Amino acid sequence: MAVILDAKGLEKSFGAVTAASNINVAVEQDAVVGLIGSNGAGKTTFLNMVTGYLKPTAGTIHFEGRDITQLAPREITRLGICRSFQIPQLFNTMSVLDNLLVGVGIVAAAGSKWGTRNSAYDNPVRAVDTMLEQFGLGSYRNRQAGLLPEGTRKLLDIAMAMVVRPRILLLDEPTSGVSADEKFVLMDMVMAAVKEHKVTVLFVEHDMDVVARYTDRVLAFYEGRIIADGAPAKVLDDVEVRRFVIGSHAAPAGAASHA
Amino acid sequence: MKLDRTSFAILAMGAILLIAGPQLPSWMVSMLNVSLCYGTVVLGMMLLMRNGIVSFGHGLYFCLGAYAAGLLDQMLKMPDMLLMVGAAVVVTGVVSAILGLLLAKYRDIFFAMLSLAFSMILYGLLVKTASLGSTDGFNVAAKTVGGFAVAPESQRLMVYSLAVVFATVSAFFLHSYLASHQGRLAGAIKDNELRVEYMGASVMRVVHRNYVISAVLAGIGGALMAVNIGHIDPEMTYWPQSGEFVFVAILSGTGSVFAPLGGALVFEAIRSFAYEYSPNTWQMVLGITMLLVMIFLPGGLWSLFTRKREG
Amino acid sequence: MSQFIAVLVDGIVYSSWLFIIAVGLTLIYGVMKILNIAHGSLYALGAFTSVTLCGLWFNAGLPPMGSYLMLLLSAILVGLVAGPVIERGLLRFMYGKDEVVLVLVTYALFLILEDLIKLIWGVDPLFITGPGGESPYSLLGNFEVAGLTYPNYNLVLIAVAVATGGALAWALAKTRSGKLLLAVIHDREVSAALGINVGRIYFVTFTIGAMLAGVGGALTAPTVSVVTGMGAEVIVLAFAVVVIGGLGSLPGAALGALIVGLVRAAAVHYLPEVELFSIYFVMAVVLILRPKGLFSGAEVRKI
Amino acid sequence: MIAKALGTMLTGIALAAVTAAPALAQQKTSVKVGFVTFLSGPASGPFGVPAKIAAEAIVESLNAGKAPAPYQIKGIGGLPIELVVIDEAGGATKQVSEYRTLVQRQDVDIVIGYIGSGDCLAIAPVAEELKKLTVLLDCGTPRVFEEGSYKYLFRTRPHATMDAVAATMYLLDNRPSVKRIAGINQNYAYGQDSWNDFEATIKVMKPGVDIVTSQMPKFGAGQYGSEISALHSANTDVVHSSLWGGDLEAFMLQAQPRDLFKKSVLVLVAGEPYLHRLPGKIPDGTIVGARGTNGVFAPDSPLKRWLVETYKGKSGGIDPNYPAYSTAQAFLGVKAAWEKAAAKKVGSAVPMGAAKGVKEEMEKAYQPPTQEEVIAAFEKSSFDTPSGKVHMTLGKGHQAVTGTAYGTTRLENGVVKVGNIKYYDADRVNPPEGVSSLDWIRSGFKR
Repeated sequence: MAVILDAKGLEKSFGAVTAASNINVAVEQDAVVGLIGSNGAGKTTFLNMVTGYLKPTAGTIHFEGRDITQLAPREITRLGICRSFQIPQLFNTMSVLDNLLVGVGIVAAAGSKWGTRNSAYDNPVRAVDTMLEQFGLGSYRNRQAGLLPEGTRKLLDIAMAMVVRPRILLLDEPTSGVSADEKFVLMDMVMAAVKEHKVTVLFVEHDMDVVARYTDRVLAFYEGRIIADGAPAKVLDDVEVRRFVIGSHAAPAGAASHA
Repeated sequence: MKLDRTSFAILAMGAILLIAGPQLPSWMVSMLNVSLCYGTVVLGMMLLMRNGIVSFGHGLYFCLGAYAAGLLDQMLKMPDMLLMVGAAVVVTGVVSAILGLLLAKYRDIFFAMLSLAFSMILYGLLVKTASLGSTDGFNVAAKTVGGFAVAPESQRLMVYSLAVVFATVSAFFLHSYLASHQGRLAGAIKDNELRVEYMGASVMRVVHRNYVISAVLAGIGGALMAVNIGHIDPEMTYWPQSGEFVFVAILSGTGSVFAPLGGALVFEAIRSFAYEYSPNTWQMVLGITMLLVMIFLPGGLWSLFTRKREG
Repeated sequence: MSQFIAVLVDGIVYSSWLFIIAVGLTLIYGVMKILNIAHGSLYALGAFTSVTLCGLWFNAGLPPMGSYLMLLLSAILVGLVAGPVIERGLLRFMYGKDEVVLVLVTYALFLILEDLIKLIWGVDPLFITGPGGESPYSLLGNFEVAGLTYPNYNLVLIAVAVATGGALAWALAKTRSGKLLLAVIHDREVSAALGINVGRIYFVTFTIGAMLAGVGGALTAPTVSVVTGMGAEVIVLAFAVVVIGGLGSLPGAALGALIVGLVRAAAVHYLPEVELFSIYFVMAVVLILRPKGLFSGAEVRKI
Repeated sequence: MIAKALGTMLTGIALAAVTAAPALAQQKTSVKVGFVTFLSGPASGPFGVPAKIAAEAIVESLNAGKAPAPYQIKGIGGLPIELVVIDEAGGATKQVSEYRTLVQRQDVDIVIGYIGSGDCLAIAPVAEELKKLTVLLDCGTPRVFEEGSYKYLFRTRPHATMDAVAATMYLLDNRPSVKRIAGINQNYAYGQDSWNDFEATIKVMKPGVDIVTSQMPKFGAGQYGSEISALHSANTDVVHSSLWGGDLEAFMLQAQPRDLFKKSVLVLVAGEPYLHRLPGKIPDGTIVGARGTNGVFAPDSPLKRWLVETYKGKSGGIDPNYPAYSTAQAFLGVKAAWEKAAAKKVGSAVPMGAAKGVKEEMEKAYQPPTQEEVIAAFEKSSFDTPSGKVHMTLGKGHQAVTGTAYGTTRLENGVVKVGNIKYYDADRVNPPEGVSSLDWIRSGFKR
């Protein structure tokens, strides 16, 4: 499999605080990668560096062989790396439909400049409706985004990343704030959409059940470093990971059995 | 292009105003004329407000448009109304394209304040320019339209008709613009700039474009006002003038392109009658009106109409 | 050299005056996020009130030195009457609205107060003068610097500016209410959640802010002729000062006042032609280089 | 919804149009005068409100027929005057709208007013377009009739050039040795013009003088500390100033304790109205003018006594200042022209024996004069006013000239008195017809 995203020697410090040090990750096409680690371990910092919100102090990030280290979020999005947010970033006064139509409009307006992908949306409204059904948002179509329940907000947030046709999708805690029984429903829908469009996924997650069930690779962060990298079963069973990352979390053995 | 109901209504309004012009009493034509000039500026304010941005210095472009028109008459001896509006478009377009590069990064009160500073610098420059009459300004007289001479007795009607045409075209254009992807994008920027950037659009570029459009609309309004009033002075870029545009924009609401035009007319009517019937306290009348609108109609006068629909 | 000293002295005197006017504006903005255009009217109100009170004082044949007390009393009156009336009667219904809408609310208030002042005091310029021509401006005598005579009243302005700034800085840093105030400035919602009575803090802040505007007006009154429209002239100047310094910042207001004061004095002495727009030019330059003014809070990370 | 909004708007317009349809022509029972003056803002105190008080006092007195000769006829031509007062604040743009309202909605017969020069310039072409007799009250700029030529527009007070010219003459007569000149004037058109005229005049009349500094504080600045230091450091013999209103008073309050005028003589071209307000603050020896022979410079006459008396009755005992005199000039000019036109009409309507139509002819002759007839009588007329005779000689008979005067102040028993008054004839201080003011000054006052 071809490497689609390649981060080498990433460092990030805020004054005296080191948020990331010597991060080396190569992600292959179509992989589903889970990022785990306690709060402040550097997962979101990594996501923010890949999407251009933060500029690394040192190191490089390549996407499909192209150096994107110094690009702005907008340019990175256009190339095909899109993301969702821990706190959903919606257009709160607009309808769910319009939230997604904004993205469709941006893609359509960009024309041939939309990375390497096809930017044509023959029928924007129908395309969005299809997507809404796929994400189970059909019944919320004309509701104001600001008034949606939290789980629905999360879904819409992810749908907004999907609507601009990513090659890589970065999800920041997709299931946080979502009730336990909804988590898997949400993740099933997201994964179905991702598989259909052949999108590579990296997601930050605290729920080890979710990690074990959906990923085929896990990166464990601790104090700005990656302390383990590999298949979920192996990483989740790692002693260091269990000590520093999972701690009193759910028993890893059961999780590993899913994989 | 498919026309929606609002587009038809705009064109109908333009046609009715054109036909009604000669029948209306002349003071009403004057009031409508001033309102249309104002309304055109406020259309631009509305576009900015859709982006979540308020300029406290739009007098800058109102004034630049007027001076572009005036100088065409004064220096180049080309008193043609269409050329004047054209000159205003060019000048305000160029200046706003340059200042917009800076301003597009600013938001909220800082956008308001930096635009205020720019408008006050223009004020200072014009006050220092004795050859343009300093604070007294100078008179502007337009004598032809597109090269055709206009008889003096029909000049008022011509000026009015031109204001109707330009306001209608501006409203029509702005409505189509807002109904398109661009309009939705403006609302999206107001709601969440971060997300817009993460959907791959340049917020800066959108804000810049909308700033230029709003500046050009203000310029058109300024040129029309110069021709209508027949006199221009630096007061047009002094801060109370800019404040008045914000005032009318808030009074109107941003719900529809009709709001700025209607709001400008309501404002002009209130102001004119307050001057007449309460010459010592007209400011108080305006202030109280404004407070009442902001307390009871937070969406501006336009919400009176949308409320009915919902109810 | 002597001209340079004159620039310094003129500049510092003018800066002190600016600071006294601007400090209430920046305080109110910092706490309540209201850029209060009506600050200009409160300033005018302070000036008009002090003309009336000093007039009564002089007419009663009381010792002229007491007129300073009347200036102080005017400022307190404006703060204690106009402040609560405006905050309780109008502003509290507006909290939570957009900043720009709040500016417009105060603009409406400004229009109303302008006419109100006109209705109470008329349109004739007024000034403070006793039966023998005494005025708080000249009572204290003069001092000389670089061959120029200055009234000692200018020293009063400097002293009041320093004292006001110092007192506010001390109160914010050292007192319990000051710390509560800082908490509200930092995050209104969290403060409310922590049980801080935000409404009360707003009430007190606005009253103090109004009082500071009143101090500005009362101290200006003896040096000028008090006339309708004086608030309008001052408010944009005060905006420039606080925007240059960084909205809501106390040291910012001080630095902004100093910059504007010195630039203006230098312009008057060396290049009178540019005086008119020197201030707005400085304001534009500062905003271009530092978009939120010289003293601005750090950007908060959003994601 | 939109259609509804549109409908509401247009119905409103149509309704207003119907109700506003002009009333059927009626017999004239009064002369409706639109009077525009500053009722708010910095110019209202010193200019606007005194003008309004004067207008109200004069109208009341004229309507009661109490004015002295030659103005004993009640009102204007026997018709009572009805005043409509409008605030001049808000800038030229608004004033043009308000002017249109006055003429078209209020249907006034005459508009008298405007103190701001910008407003005067802006109103001029509109008066012409609407064909409405309009008399400019107090604005100073010479540009109105130098840049344009009007039929319906008159200005019954002289423009400001003579203030500078006469000030220079007076200064050089009394202080022939001045070498260093400085100025402090507001940074707006009137302030700039005043200084430019003064500078040009003194350079012509006394070549070689040094212009040491020209301070141009912002209009309404209020704080003049730096300017006073700059003027002080400049070591000037003369400080020229056209400051007025609150700005002038603030400047005097701040300058006086700083000994600025120990070494420099102050020339206040428009200082007269403030003398009674600033006792002790105006240094002895200050040269003051009143923009014409107004106020203390007005020669004693029954008309002057009438103005002072009627004005004081309305102002609570305060003497009229020069804007009040300007107001009197405007009203009396119109009245004189109107009555002259009426008299001419009657005089020329000779009854032709018992021929048919005599009655009609006579009735027509006793109708009020038409606007065109008033204008014909107004052009190039001369009339008496409380400030002496006014001659409508410039601007093809539409722009007044008068003489002017300057004097020197001294404090006597707590009251500022003006002494050493010198009068300057209209011809000496005003440019001839067809020559712009600045050209006339630069040509060395050629006639």
